[in-house]
Amino acid sequence: MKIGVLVLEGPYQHQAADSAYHFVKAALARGHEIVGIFLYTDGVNNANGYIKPPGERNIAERYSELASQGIDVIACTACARFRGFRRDMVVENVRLGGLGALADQLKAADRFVTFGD
Amino acid sequence: MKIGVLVLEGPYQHQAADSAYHFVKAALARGHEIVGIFLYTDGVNNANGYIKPPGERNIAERYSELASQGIDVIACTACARFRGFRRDMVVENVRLGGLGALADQLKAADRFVTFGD
Amino acid sequence: MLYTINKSPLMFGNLKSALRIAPEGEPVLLYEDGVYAAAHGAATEALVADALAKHPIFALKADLEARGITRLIDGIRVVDYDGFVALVEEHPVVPWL
Amino acid sequence: MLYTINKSPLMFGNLKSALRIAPEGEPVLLYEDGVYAAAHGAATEALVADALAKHPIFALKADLEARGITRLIDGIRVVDYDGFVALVEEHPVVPWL
Amino acid sequence: MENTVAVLMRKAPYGSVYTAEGLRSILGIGVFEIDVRVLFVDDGVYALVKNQDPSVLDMKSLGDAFPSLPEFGVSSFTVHAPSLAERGLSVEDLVIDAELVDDAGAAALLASAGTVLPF
Amino acid sequence: MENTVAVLMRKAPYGSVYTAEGLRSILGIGVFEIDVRVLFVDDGVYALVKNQDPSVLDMKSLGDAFPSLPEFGVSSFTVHAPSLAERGLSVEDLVIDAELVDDAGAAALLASAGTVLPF
Repeated sequence: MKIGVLVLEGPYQHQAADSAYHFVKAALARGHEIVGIFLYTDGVNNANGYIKPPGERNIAERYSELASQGIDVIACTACARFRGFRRDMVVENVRLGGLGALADQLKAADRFVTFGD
Repeated sequence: MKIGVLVLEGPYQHQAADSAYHFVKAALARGHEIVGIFLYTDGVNNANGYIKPPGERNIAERYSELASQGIDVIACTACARFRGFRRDMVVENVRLGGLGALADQLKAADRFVTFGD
Repeated sequence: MLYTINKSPLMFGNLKSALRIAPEGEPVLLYEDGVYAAAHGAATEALVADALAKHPIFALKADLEARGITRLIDGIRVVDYDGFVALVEEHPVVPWL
Repeated sequence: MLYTINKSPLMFGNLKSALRIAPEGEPVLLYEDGVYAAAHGAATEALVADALAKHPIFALKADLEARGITRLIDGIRVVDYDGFVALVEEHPVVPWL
Repeated sequence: MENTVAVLMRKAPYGSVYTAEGLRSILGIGVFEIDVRVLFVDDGVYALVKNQDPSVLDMKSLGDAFPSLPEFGVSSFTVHAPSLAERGLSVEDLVIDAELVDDAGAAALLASAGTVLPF
Repeated sequence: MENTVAVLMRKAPYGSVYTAEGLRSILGIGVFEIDVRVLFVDDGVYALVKNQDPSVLDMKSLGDAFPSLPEFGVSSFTVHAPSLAERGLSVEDLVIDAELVDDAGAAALLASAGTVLPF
């Protein structure tokens, strides 16, 4: 099945980014195609390549890892501007994109799951 | 009176950073001394100097403006590391600091007010 | 102590929980989404009316205006940010986030 | 439709609100702090027991274990992330955030 | 795929960004050949209340934005009537003409869209 | 100033960062000559439940951390008894020996500290 995922919260403050990651891993393990992960509102901060959590899971690396497997992980451009998240800070394999990218994921997906607060 | 302020949420996602700003402005107008504003957990993101909200209030500029008036505005060092918020991104007049700085503000304040979610 | 509430009373237990603990006579400030508790006609009106018999209850003007709340429960006192600070001068704050 | 709940039932109205709208027979998944609704002995147990007569209710294993919830209300079905995905295969999702 | 999306608005405006981003997403995806149906439940109905004026907070009124959505091709607005009644509100208090539904009607709208975007 | 701070823990662990940061702030300010008293109310009591194991989520157990706080000079733990009872829990279910208080006792603790740090 084709599954789309939306993340509305940033790293560490809420569990949403963790839950979405574990869900995506399980979906891949079951043979599904992830048509995209859209990082929206504070969710864009999950793609911050400067995240350096001492002794804890690195959430940005996890999204980068998913993106490296061919999943289109997109952080909302406008939200990024509001949050001081610049293009040069985006973790490897993730890109910025507009709501048109979210629309594409919504259209391509058989199932769409949102993680937030 | 000496008043300390803690902010637990980042810019735009929640109203906390706005409420804290308006509260501090009103406290200054009534002649109070703000012993410090401590930006904790996602609150550190309010001091991101790269915030560029098209056509909206700039929350980072507001905290920079308060700091330029002599208020010690401090963003939590450890929280910043978890959120990919680097020293070179900190808006003018704001600095990073540890929980010792929060302890100092708690000790110095006659009143302490927390804004969060 | 000034108990401050910033959550809507219909979806969050914050107001009810704070009112259970705040001793009689202690002031309560509604701000941010907490000001919906000051609105006339909501299902939480009885809870707030009961609380008004025990506590002075204030609601922040800027947050009421933002949300278009024009009809308030009788007895709610409207304060601006200056009044918020005045309350903090008189009382240490218990933020019931 | 799979109604998903990630908020604790004692401080948030999310579970109650979702149960009001979810038609009989539709599955409900408790995850994140939503799994506290699956705990035996909480004040919301009657609400959940009533709901179990109308809905299959699932709780996410990882979130139960994280929170030390060991005694579950009879009838709650525990699923891991693989089971979460299996539910999503069968039903479009209504995230009741 | 039918390309129909239900945007589910359940949160109060201004206290958090969700209402504003829900609104922006309605516009943002609505222009990309998606049939957007907006459902207001719980505190989400507060987004539609008249006389919102957040100018003193230096924010823009969300209430002003909804009546202009039909110009952008989005004109399906549905309000969960019990949520409205619990808040002491009626359709006269709202900035748009919305269709009222009961619990079953809300569930049916979500099921018919198939894809739900929650704010 | 008496340098007494009440840390008010009202939120559930793991779903959000507040419990973890409340814990870190207890340690972080406790070493700076502040008398920290920790009060658990509402979902905050869940922070103290035994057998927490978030390893499958790659998180650290918060329940394991509280018993070690006395080593760092923080030993005032108070639980709001009605919050515990509503959750079907008793003191035997908790990782530390905490003092139980009723509504008035919780209010008195907050008032005696004068400064409240909420998580």
